[in-house]
Amino acid sequence: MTKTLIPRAARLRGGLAFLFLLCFGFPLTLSAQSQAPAPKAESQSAEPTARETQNARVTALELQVADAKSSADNAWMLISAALVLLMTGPGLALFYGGLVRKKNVLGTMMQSFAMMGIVTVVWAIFGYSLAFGPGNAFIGGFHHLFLRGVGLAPDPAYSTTIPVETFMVYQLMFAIITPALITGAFAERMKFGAMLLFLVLWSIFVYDPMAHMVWGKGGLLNASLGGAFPTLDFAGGTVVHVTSGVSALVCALYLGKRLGYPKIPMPPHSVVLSFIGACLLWVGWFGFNAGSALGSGSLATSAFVATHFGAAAAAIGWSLAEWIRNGKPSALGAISGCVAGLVAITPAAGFVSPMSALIIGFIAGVFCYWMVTAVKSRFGYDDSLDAFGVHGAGGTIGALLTGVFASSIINPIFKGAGGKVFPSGLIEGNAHQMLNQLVGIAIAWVLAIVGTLVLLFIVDKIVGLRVSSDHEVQGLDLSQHGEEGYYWETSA
Amino acid sequence: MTKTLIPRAARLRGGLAFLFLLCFGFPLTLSAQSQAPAPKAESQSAEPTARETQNARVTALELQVADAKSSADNAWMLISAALVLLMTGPGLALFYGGLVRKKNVLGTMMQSFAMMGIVTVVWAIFGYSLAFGPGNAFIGGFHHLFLRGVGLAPDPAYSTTIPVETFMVYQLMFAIITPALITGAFAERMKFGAMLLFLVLWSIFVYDPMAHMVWGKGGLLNASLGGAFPTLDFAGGTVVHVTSGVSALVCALYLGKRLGYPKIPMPPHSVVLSFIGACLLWVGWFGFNAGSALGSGSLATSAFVATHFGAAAAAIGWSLAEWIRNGKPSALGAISGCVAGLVAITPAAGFVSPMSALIIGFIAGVFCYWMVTAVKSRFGYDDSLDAFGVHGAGGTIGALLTGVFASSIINPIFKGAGGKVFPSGLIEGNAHQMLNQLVGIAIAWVLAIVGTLVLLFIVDKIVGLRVSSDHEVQGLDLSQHGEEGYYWETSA
Amino acid sequence: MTKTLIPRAARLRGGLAFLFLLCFGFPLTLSAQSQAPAPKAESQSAEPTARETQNARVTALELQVADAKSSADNAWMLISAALVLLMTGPGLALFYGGLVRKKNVLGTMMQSFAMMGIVTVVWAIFGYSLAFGPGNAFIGGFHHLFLRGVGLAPDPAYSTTIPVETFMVYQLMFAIITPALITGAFAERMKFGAMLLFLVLWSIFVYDPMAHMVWGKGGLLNASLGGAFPTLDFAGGTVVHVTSGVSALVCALYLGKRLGYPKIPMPPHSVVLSFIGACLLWVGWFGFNAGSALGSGSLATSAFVATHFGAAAAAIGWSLAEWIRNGKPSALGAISGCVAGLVAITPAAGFVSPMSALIIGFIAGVFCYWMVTAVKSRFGYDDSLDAFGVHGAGGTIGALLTGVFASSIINPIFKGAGGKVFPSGLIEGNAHQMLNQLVGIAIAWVLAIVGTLVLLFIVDKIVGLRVSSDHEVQGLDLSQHGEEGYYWETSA
Amino acid sequence: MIKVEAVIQTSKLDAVKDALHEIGVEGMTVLEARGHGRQKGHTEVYRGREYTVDLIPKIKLEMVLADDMAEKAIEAIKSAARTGKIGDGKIFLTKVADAIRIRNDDRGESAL
Amino acid sequence: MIKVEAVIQTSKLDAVKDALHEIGVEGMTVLEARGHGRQKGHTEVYRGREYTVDLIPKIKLEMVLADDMAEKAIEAIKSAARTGKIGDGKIFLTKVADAIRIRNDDRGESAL
Amino acid sequence: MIKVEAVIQTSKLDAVKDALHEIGVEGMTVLEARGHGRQKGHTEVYRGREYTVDLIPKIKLEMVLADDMAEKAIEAIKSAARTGKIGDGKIFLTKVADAIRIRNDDRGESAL
Ligand SMILES: Nc1ncnc2c1ncn2[C@@H]1O[C@H](COP(=O)(O)OP(=O)(O)O)[C@@H](O)[C@H]1O
Ligand SMILES: Nc1ncnc2c1ncn2[C@@H]1O[C@H](COP(=O)(O)OP(=O)(O)O)[C@@H](O)[C@H]1O
Ligand SMILES: Nc1ncnc2c1ncn2[C@@H]1O[C@H](COP(=O)(O)OP(=O)(O)O)[C@@H](O)[C@H]1O
Repeated sequence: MTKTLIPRAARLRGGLAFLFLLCFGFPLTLSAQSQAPAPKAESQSAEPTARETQNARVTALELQVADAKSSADNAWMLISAALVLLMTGPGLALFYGGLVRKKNVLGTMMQSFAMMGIVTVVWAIFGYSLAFGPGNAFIGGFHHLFLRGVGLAPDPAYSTTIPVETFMVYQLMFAIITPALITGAFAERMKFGAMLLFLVLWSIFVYDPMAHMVWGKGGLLNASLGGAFPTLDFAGGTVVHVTSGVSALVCALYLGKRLGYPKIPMPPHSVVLSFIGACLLWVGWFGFNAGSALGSGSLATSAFVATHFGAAAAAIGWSLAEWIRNGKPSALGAISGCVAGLVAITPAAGFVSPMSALIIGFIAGVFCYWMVTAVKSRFGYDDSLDAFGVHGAGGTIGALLTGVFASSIINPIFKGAGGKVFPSGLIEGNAHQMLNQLVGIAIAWVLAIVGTLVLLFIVDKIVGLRVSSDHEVQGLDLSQHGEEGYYWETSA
Repeated sequence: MTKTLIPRAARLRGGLAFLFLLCFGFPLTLSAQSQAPAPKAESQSAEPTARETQNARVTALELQVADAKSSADNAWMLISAALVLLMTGPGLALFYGGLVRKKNVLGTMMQSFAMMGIVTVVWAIFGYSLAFGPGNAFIGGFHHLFLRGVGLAPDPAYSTTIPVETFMVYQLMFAIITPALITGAFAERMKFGAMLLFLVLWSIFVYDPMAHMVWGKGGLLNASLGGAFPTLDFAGGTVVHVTSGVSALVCALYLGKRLGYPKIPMPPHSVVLSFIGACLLWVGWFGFNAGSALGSGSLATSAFVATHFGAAAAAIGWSLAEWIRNGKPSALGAISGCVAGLVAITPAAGFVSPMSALIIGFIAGVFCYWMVTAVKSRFGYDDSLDAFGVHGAGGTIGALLTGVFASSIINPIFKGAGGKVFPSGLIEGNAHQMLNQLVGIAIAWVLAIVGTLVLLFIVDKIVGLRVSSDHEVQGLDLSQHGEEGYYWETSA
Repeated sequence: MTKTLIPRAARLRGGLAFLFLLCFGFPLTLSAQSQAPAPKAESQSAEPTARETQNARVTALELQVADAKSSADNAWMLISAALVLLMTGPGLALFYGGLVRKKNVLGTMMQSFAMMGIVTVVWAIFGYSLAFGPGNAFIGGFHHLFLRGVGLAPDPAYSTTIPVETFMVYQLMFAIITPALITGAFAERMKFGAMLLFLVLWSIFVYDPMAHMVWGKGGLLNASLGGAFPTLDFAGGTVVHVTSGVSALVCALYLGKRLGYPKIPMPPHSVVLSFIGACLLWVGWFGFNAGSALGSGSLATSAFVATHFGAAAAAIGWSLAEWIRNGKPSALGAISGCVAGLVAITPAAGFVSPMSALIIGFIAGVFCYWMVTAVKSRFGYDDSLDAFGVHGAGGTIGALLTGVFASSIINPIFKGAGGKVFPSGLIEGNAHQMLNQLVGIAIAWVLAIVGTLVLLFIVDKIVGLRVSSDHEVQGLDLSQHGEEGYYWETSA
Repeated sequence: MIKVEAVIQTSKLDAVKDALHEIGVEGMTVLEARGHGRQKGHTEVYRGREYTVDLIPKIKLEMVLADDMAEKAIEAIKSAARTGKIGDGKIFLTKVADAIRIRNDDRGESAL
Repeated sequence: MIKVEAVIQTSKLDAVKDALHEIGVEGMTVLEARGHGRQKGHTEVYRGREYTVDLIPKIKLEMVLADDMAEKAIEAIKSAARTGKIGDGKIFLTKVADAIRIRNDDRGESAL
Repeated sequence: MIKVEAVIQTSKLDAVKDALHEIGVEGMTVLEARGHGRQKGHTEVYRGREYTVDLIPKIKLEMVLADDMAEKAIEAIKSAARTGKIGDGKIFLTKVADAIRIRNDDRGESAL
């Protein structure tokens, strides 16, 4: 019923109106949630015999234990969700904002911030439903339109201990940061309106399907819910980083270079801001990876440790490479390295041992350094802030290495009859897994390339992608937002 | 006994001395805490029969379950307290600090930081006791002087699962940020000493009573502990935002405009700083609202989701309004919008559904935009950083909309005999609740106006409120603190 | 076996190679972790009688309760670990980075960031084993080389509820920040390479032994595991702050003054950055101190409250002193004060009452103010960012005051037969404890002085400590890292 | 043509700009500067270390004018920038040999 | 000797620098400036308050040259800095009495 | 009157200021500048992209003096600012037609 209501209304009133319409949608969502009372403790006892009393006590205890466990996991998941939001704002916004020229700092930060707003609304209306609702192997459906049925009881398909609403908002934070990562590719030259339209469409047509395939019920690549090609991706190496990174490359090629690139020097206007951003990304990433355990059990610990080790080793890897090649390790290099490591460990965290994490991180650090220096200048595309070089490349190598290092001891994901545990990764003897990883990666690449090309084409036709060259010279802050990032003049 | 000791000493030695005096106060507080051992697991078994053993095991389990649940909720409450502190420093300090002129950045940040110090000490000595100690319908008493009796056992009136000391420190973080919010109104022109004196008095005479009325035992407006006019205010729409916002307006009117306002342009010296601050406010607000569930059960999830949805929708609302009116959405507008939404959702979070949160947020975004633009310039007061326009206006509309959208399904707050659940808000059919909300809002407005006027008058007489015009031109950093925010000269 | 493998390889391939070698180490670590399955709930029932069923249910419950409790504590410990990392990056990096001149901002932040990378790797390979592995009274051994045996089961010596791997990564965050604190002493003049080498050696030869003595199994000063001289140090007053602070003084004296110090003015280039850093330190410190409860029970609450109270009182103490002496309280003073208070309360948190925390903090604030002003200028050493004046002095006085105020009611650490509780601190009548505190402090001072002198001498001989005077004039950012912190020119 | 260079209090920029507009002086270039002179500086204290700041933020205005405009401009600047306090600043006059407008090849007074 | 002062669009600094190199002008000093003239500024809006920014970021170049180099330099600057749009800026010429090189006691043209 | 413009190494500002005080030169205006000349710049690398920075931070001093003070000032600046390395900077002299003190109507040398 809502289903039919919405589109018509949308047609009738246009973009602004739909929010008010939610009024009508909202009673539905309530009745939905009413199906979902939180577990509560109770103790009935009618003229009890000793045994009955005890039965009652034990029954009460069982509910209370479930409640305690749920509270513990929920506490961790809520803080994890907050940490993942911290990654986008201010984390990523600062990381990117510091790398651009002064005249574009607000415009760049706004691109991340806008995702925090608009993706949230889309997710609430149908995005979550598309990604995690029941559907086919490629995409969910409209079952959870307006979050109908997304209440305070767990959805056993995803977790038996936390309210599915917690899961929904946690996943939302992923849906927010993924498109934001792309903005690094077309920095300093894209119209704000076009950026909005493109990224919203991208999150619907590229992110949601990919998330569904890898993590959704019945998803083609879902390793824990028996997908056809079980791809190991603990926290989003393919779903988040490959999709965004590859799409970033497509954007860089489609939009073309910034005026004067590479002739005019365009150094970061504040590596200090980027440094703050990178540190917040590191810290927030604990929520991103360890939170993906969907609870605060020991699996979260494994993922947490792997995340930290991967980041550290990658910072060292990138810095060493730079030190050897330029004679000096730079702060920008070190922070770029840690981000590369965090990207690469994302699919692996929760599957690999701490030592493997060190190796994966180190490889990723060196590899991404080579991508953003040698490879990028070799082909000469203007992936302005290296969204592809770090996220596309790092995500891809990370997904591959996950297949290599995944260990059934850390996470016995593949089980047979009677709980028999099968090997996870190549080193453990499951060579076949490499194939599945490749399938997952391939699908992510193809979906990202095709989806991005089509959407860019459409948006270009409708509103045009690039700002005028005058506006580009003037900077996004003034031309797109009518404000400036800094007022240092003493005359105020 | 301490009660009599303190004032005399204070009279004798003056401000500095009292801290040392605490030495005498402190044995008392110890003995107090001794009444409060944390729940511990034990297992006695003297030559047990099977049943006895089991009884023992079950009894042990019951203690352990309580302990586990307590640890879970306590973990969430401690991190929530940390998040709320993060809102003041650096969150609010940056949000406000970026909006002022360069010469006032430190002075502005200091105003927030000072609250982190001084309000803490006042709270420890008697503030908490006034707000949450036993007393009458309007204010608590001195029962918890020096935190006597505020130990590690729960206070069932507030929570059965977390140590009341956790509750105390969590509430302290609210007491810190509330006066800090006011500083936005008299930015760039108030003496540091006068500001200190005024805000300390304000927190005692305005905040503590209001907190007691809405949240304290026996409070007049307390909805969960049977107040006369049960006002729904989940996390402080009236207690925090209406009181601070309305007081801000009074301050702006009482102190008058900044030199040259509105003729001289006074653009923010760094929207970048404000952006960082706004993002940290958003993240910290999860602790503010979801933490107000006083545990990590599913109610926290409801509040968390509502908070995020409200912020997102409001950022969109404000930006759309700006886009339509100025042709450009600004970064400053987007971040101001999200703060407006967070303010408005504060009383509602934990009572409303996700969809309702989107609506409340969107309305608040548009409404506050209109307040800080149309209304403010219409009346021409210099609410320098829009503390009233955002917190006063947003808090008021939020408190009203809470009465409209509150849902007994999300939170069955009104219960009858035999646990029968009554409707919560207007839409559910509890029209009467609107009246209670109005009562709560009215009391907050009156208390804020009267209290602030009286206190400003007193402080003005004693030390004078405004800096000299020379000092105002020179800036607060130099005139009040003898330092500068930035040294960009290359000659160092 | 690994033990023999590593050194040879290292000899063969040098620094870079070892990471790849870990491949061989890693199967071992796996088998290690396999000994550590996380607690899981199960319920067997073969043709059950009523009693048997119940036995089964109770048994299942016991496992589930343990699991729930573990999840709760683990959630808190993981977030605490994240908070402690936040203290180093961006917290400390900003605090220090803002205090130096513009030309050294990146170089200074890099010194902290580098620790996040390199100390992590060292910790994983043998650092943790040296600090917390079995060994003698002074140092652990190589039992946990490559984190062998550091799995997902608890190590009862340290905690019965959280995976020891969580404990390992939490302690790692301490090992990261401690050397980073020293960098404040030799800011603006040390070679990056020399700094790396020195601090890595320092963390091995000074930090690891000290951590072992105070917190490690069988440590000489370990108060909870029956050390010979039980020193009360809840979260690292001696281990972290005395060692780093005293070493800082040695560094300042050994390296000598910065060019032109004290003649040329060297004001902080951005107190704003330092302000952000200080606030993040304050927030992160909750993880540092309350996390040291190794769980989220009521002890964590005690530590949390003490931490906050200590910081607040110290900010007031320092500001008052400054206000009286200079006629103006400064923002830099207030934030320096809060850090001093956090340092001083670190050993005491978890042992003292809230009121005692206020006193300790206030004393520390005034004392450290006196150290960095009167004392420092009296002796004229260039402890550039006051690493000694704040951490050395604050840590020492904090460790002493812990002996004075420690209360067995807050934390019954000294128990006799039949759980009889003995007094903890001086005020409770345990005068003897002052002696133990002095022993702990003395050992920390001696170890720091001797260790630092020897290591500085060695590193000086090998690579030289100071940058050339040309490089010092040019600044570390350009000379050591080939980049600049800010590009404000409009010509980009 | 004459170049008028004026060093003024930072807070007076807007007033001076307006005053110059009124007498028809449109073209000018503004520079951030720090000045030293009779005006005493102030002291700042960072962790007990005291610094005397004797370079005070000032605004420097440069405008090249037709000779007959100079005196008018001086009057306008003086009246707008004067507070009567030490530190109000100075005005310096220098002869300019020629002026060129980059946009088109205007030279001399027509280029102003 | 002649001092050539050029106020140009910020985005043209690199181009002008290169053009000057080609004709052999090496020494110059660059200043960040804000300019006012025929070129219209822009408006910025902060929370509904509208500001008209009529001081536009510019780059000011100063170079002291031997008399015979002046015209060449002017040509180089004009061609490199010209966009044809209002706001391209100006070039001013002033006579310089003497020049000294601090490093050694070179004076006059040999000091340039 | 003569205007003395000196471009010096940023690290020499304090020394030069003191030297000028000693010979009684109080009034001066200081500007942040970037310089280009014989002194080679340095290269910076950001993510593999190399930039050659050939505009080096300098301090520009301006002081208008009575004719007889000029030589003294030049000597003071030279001795204080000289390191002997390329990049020490330059001093330029220009005749000034008049000077006005904004605070009171002092004109000419009495306005300095
Ligand atoms: N001889 C000078 N040459 C260049 N600039 C000067 C000279 N004397 C003063 N100034 C500038 O004028 C400003 C004001 O001068 P000052 O002597 O402080 O006050 P007043 O102009 O009221 O006597 C100084 O800060 C400096 O920037
Ligand atoms: N009379 C003048 N004196 C000094 N600077 C000037 C003068 N006129 C213009 N300028 C500088 O030249 C810049 C460009 O001048 P403007 O009139 O805007 O464009 P155009 O030079 O194309 O006519 C101005 O921003 C200002 O910095
Ligand atoms: N012809 C010139 N006109 C204006 N400024 C100049 C000129 N030549 C040099 N400068 C300034 O003097 C500074 C030092 O000059 P440079 O040639 O590098 O070293 P040196 O003065 O020792 O020969 C330059 O950075 C520049 O700011």
